[in-house]
Amino acid sequence: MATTTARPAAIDDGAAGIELTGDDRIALLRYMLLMRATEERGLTLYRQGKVPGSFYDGRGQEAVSVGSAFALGPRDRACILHRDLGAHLIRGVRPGRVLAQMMGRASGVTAGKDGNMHFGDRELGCVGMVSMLPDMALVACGLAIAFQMRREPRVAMTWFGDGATANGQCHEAMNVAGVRRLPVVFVLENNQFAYSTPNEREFAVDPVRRAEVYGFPGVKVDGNDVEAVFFAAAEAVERARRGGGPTLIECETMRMHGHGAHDDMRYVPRELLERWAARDPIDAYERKLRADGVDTDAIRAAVKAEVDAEAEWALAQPMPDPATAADGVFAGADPLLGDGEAPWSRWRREAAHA
Amino acid sequence: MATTTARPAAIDDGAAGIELTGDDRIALLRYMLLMRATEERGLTLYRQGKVPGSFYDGRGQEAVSVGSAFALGPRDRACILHRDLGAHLIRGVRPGRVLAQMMGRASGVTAGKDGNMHFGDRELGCVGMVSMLPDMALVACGLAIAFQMRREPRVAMTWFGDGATANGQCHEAMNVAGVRRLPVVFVLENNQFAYSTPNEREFAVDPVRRAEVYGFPGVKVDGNDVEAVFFAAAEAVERARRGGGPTLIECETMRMHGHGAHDDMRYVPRELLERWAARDPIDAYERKLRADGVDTDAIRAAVKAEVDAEAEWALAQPMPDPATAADGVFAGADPLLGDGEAPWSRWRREAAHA
Amino acid sequence: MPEMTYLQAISDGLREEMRHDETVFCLGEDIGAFGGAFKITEGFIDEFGPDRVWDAPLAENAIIGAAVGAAVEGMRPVCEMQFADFVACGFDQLVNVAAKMHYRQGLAVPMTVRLPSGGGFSGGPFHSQNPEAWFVQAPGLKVVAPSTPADAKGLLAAAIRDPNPVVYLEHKHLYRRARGEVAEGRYEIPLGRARVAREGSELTVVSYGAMVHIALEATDDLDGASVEVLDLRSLVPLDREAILASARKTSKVVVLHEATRSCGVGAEVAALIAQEAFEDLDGPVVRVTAPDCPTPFSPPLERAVLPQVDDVRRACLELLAY
Amino acid sequence: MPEMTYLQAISDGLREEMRHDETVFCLGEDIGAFGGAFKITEGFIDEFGPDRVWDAPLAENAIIGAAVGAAVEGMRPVCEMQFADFVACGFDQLVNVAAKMHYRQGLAVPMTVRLPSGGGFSGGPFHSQNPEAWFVQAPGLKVVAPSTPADAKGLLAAAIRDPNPVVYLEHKHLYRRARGEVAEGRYEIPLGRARVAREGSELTVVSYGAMVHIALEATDDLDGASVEVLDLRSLVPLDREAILASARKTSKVVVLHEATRSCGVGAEVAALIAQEAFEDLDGPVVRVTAPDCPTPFSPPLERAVLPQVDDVRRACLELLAY
Ligand SMILES: Cc1ncc(C[n+]2csc(CCOP(=O)(O)OP(=O)(O)O)c2C)c(N)n1
Ligand SMILES: Cc1ncc(C[n+]2csc(CCOP(=O)(O)OP(=O)(O)O)c2C)c(N)n1
Ligand SMILES: [Mg+2]
Ligand SMILES: [Mg+2]
Repeated sequence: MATTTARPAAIDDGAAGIELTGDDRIALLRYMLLMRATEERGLTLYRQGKVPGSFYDGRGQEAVSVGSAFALGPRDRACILHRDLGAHLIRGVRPGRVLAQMMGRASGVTAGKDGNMHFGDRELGCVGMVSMLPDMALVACGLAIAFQMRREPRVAMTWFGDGATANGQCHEAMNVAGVRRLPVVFVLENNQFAYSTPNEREFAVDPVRRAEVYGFPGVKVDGNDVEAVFFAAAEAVERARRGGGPTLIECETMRMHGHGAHDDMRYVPRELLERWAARDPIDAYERKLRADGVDTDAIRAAVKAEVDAEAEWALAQPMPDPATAADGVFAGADPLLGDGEAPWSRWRREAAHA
Repeated sequence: MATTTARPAAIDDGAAGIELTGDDRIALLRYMLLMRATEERGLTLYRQGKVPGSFYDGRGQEAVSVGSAFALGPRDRACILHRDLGAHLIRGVRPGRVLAQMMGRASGVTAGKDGNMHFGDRELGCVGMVSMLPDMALVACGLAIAFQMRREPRVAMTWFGDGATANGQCHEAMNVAGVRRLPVVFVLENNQFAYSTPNEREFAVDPVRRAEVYGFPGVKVDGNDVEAVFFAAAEAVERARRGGGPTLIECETMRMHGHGAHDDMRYVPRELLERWAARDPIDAYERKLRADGVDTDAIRAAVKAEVDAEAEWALAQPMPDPATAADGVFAGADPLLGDGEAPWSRWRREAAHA
Repeated sequence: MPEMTYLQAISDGLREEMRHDETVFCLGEDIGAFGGAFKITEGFIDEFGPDRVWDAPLAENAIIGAAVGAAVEGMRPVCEMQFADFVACGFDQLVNVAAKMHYRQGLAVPMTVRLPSGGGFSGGPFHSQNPEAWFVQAPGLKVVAPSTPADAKGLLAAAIRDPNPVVYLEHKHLYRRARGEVAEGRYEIPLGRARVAREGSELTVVSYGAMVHIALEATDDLDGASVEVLDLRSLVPLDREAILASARKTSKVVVLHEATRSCGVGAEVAALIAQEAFEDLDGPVVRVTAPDCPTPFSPPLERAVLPQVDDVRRACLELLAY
Repeated sequence: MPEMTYLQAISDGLREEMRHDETVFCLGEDIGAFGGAFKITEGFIDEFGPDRVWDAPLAENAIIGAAVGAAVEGMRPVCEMQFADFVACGFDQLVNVAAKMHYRQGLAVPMTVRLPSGGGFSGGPFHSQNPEAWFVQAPGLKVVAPSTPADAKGLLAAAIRDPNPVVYLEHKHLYRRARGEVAEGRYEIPLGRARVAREGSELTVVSYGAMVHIALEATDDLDGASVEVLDLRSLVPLDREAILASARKTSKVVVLHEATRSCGVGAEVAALIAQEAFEDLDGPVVRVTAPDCPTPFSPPLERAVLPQVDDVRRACLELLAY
């Protein structure tokens, strides 16, 4: 936490009593910066030939994963998408382990078994995504079923893209969640494209409207405004926690890089990219906090130093032992999911009161 | 056609100029009676041990398949559900072939390869359903894609149940149909149950409302009123034919028999059954036409005689030759779908004008 | 020990596990008020309530996907596919999500997927399939296929308690036809161990599921030949040692299953023997299976494709005479 | 004859068929403006328009199901799965709707499903699968897996013109690595005929797809032994005669594939030989395959599971010495 800098004012959502302290707001900026810096480093490593396979990032979408995951409590669970590094960082995954993961090192989150963003740290309450989209939406429903059956005030959050809304599993998940009023929050990241396919070839009507026909609220927020995303997510999470059922949050944003590093995005009108570039979520939030007196340069510097150190660590990690390649196909025991970090100040307050 | 009887008045939908002549109306009654009589005969044969496997029928739902399929033209295509014998009859499948199909005879529509209502007569423009629900909705979209690509004014109609609306393929079909504005008509037969599962465990909100979030009209009609179903279907079919895209028609009805003949329906409140029994679609329509002076007894007698003769024919058919059991796994040529019968008077008029 | 049908044994085993372990719950279509299409969960909803006996919507990916989520959260879900055939509709969640979870991220997925499978009663192409080989070819899943009531109960318990996703094939033809003594209370038949259904010395028939009974009947009196019948019980893990030991002992092997031939479990067993017990063979490894075609509906056609007692007899006699 | 890569040959074959037959059209994710994840349909949308090169939504059952519908209406759709792995998401339409259509009701389904498959480039568990055996075990589908540019083009043409649903496995590792002469214009390699990639007399390696190249490399200089390499090309129908003829000639067979072992195509080939060519064998039928595990991402792990030249060499030398 960048404590050396002046704190911005606390803010709340004006209604449900959901509050972000000054430190929370600094944390939001910091996580967005950390996500971007980690991904930029990953891209550099990829260009240096140190990342095998492909490379995917969430450039321009930092506010979505950071704003939404920040609303989660430690015992909540997350099924995180390939554009959502911020959510992993908030749960407590160190950037070095992410870089090691990208490079296929033994200390990566999946120890080289899987790559890219196809991971989740089970010790931090994350179930790593599979490539098939949006399969994790159903897994999140299953997590929520467990909470509901055990009468636990816990929530599952799952992210999916605009493209994934066309898939049958998206429907099955939202339908089941509606029928059972499951404590699950669906975060739809509408970044305008599914690979090269624009919204108008994916659906005829804005998918946020589907929520109403599944029987739960659907809200649309500016996905480049981290606080707007946070307040929408926090409201949804707390409603779910209280037994109020699911919510669909559509975050309107833009994928500022290609689908993967190999993709030159020639199918994206340049003008569209420029419009969104002017609305960069980090720049906007940085301006806001700077206006509140926060020394954002210091935060940037701290993030850079952290990522430098983490990258150094990651580069020093060994590749996995080939002899282990076929290990672990079957489980010998039942390792359970652990709890994640939960940097939102609310959880510290709750722990203090408990 | 029961021409001996007085004809009822012609009626139209009052708006789009869709008309049912007196003969059409008699035909609607006749097809409903034929469906019921054929299924009753099938059930008798089942109880006599002449139908192997299980037995499924559409008791109480006759108005849905008859009213909707009656709107199809000869070159339109149909993917017909297990409750929709009426649609097969309208396309021109003889009752005897249906009974032979149920009994697994060589002259059944699938020549014993498949059973029950899992059939479609390809020579009559039907693609037989598979058991997996609602897979045929996507096949119907594919038929419609062919029409659209070839700029043919033709329509595909597909039926599915309330239970099937929970399945991902239902979503994929309606989403694709909306995105491409396909000439497809989705007929949702809400018969209150999916096997033993009542509506409230299948969806939280009436699925007719989904149409709007896929970008096309959704209409709900009394599924026990054959003319109401017909007018809704005819309007949808003609809109699709003119390039106006898909329609979802929800027909509210009740499955008056068990899921299959083995099912005693103890999960259905008796009171619910009684309420719907009083609204039998055939009785209601018969009363209406009788009030118009139609000799419905004569129609009934003619239908009974027809089914008696058809059953006799079916019972005389041989079982298939075991030596052919593994034949036909692969096609050696490309037999195409043929055109179906289209008893609606409109088609005779059009043919006369052409 | 009480005598039970195969169906009762499955039901009993499931009930015992649910009574003993409250993390065990069932989900599937029509398993609640209706008790399941085959009545395996008859009465369960009264005993365990609608939360633990969930009448799920008609959506197999949802059923399997939800089970994965609940399983990684410490529950032990038991999914019922209404018929094995419908597992194709939940295939992706099973082979991509459940199967690869532990390998990729060390998370156990203690779930069971029950598949009422097999033909013989005019179920036709969509109610008769034997899809086990798909799952053998999807690393990360265990696959079992009991042939007797006692095994059905014990293997179900083992499947439920196993930390991995287990595909449990229960053959519909055995539901009410197979009867036998079944121990009361909880017990487990370990996954991965074949059972010698009959000892013999001149020829081995390797089989599993309903075909074990066909194997026994077909070889009961084979002109006095001593025929061993090996019931695999578990297809993953496969009891390689038991297969090879029997092949080495008798030197002649017939592999019998109801599923279609190409790339079926019989191919795997035959290939294993051809590689590992080659020296001990006194004749070709013979497969008796359904041909590569869907299961037809009409009784004479269905009989023609499903392996019959006579087909097995003929194959065994020929091999004995080899 | 021009030289082409495997990728160019597929693209060329598809373009030729589309030019010649206007019922042929493509559907899949990102195949239009983007030209497909691997650029097979690069430029197609300009030549054929968006109707015949349909950028479908992210929904594999929709892609395959729509293709079935269009096919029975007289079109010849060619579906692209973005990676073979995603076929699990369209599995039901493929194995239940497409595969069983003709058997059940005599309707031809002339469609092709292209599966960019295989590993070797750190694609990880979801971008490296070789799912062919699932489809061999789903009667009603034809399955092909070309290894050379010339075969890739000719088999694609044959697949498109065939009245049945054909699963066409194109190995990603070959896209830019395999080069060879490819005839201009339209031609067909008939489905169901294996190709002798190299004649030999002392041992046969049976393989298909990318592994054919490994087989050739591994046996190129095996202490002077004369090794036949049989490239199956087509897995359904399988060229049983060619397999048995080669096995009878050399008496020693190694079966090699990249897919996982249990119930893979190698099992089928080995079982076939063990049953039909038993008398001619001078040694066990040896399988060299990936172990039963997902394909890992990290290069040292991936190399450890995918069959390497050395693994094949070793297996061949051992069998030769048997
Ligand atoms: C079921 C499935 N089919 C195909 C793919 C291949 N694929 C990977 S990402 C992608 C586009 C995803 O678009 P979207 O859901 O909008 O997510 P985004 O990448 O834009 O965040 C596709 C088609 C996939 N991952 N899953
Ligand atoms: C994908 C799939 N899963 C399960 C089944 C088994 N099943 C057969 S009919 C049925 C209920 C169907 O309900 P609904 O869609 O309402 O149609 P209805 O029979 O009421 O006309 C079920 C679950 C099926 N046919 N398809
Ligand atoms: Mg997107
Ligand atoms: Mg229903």
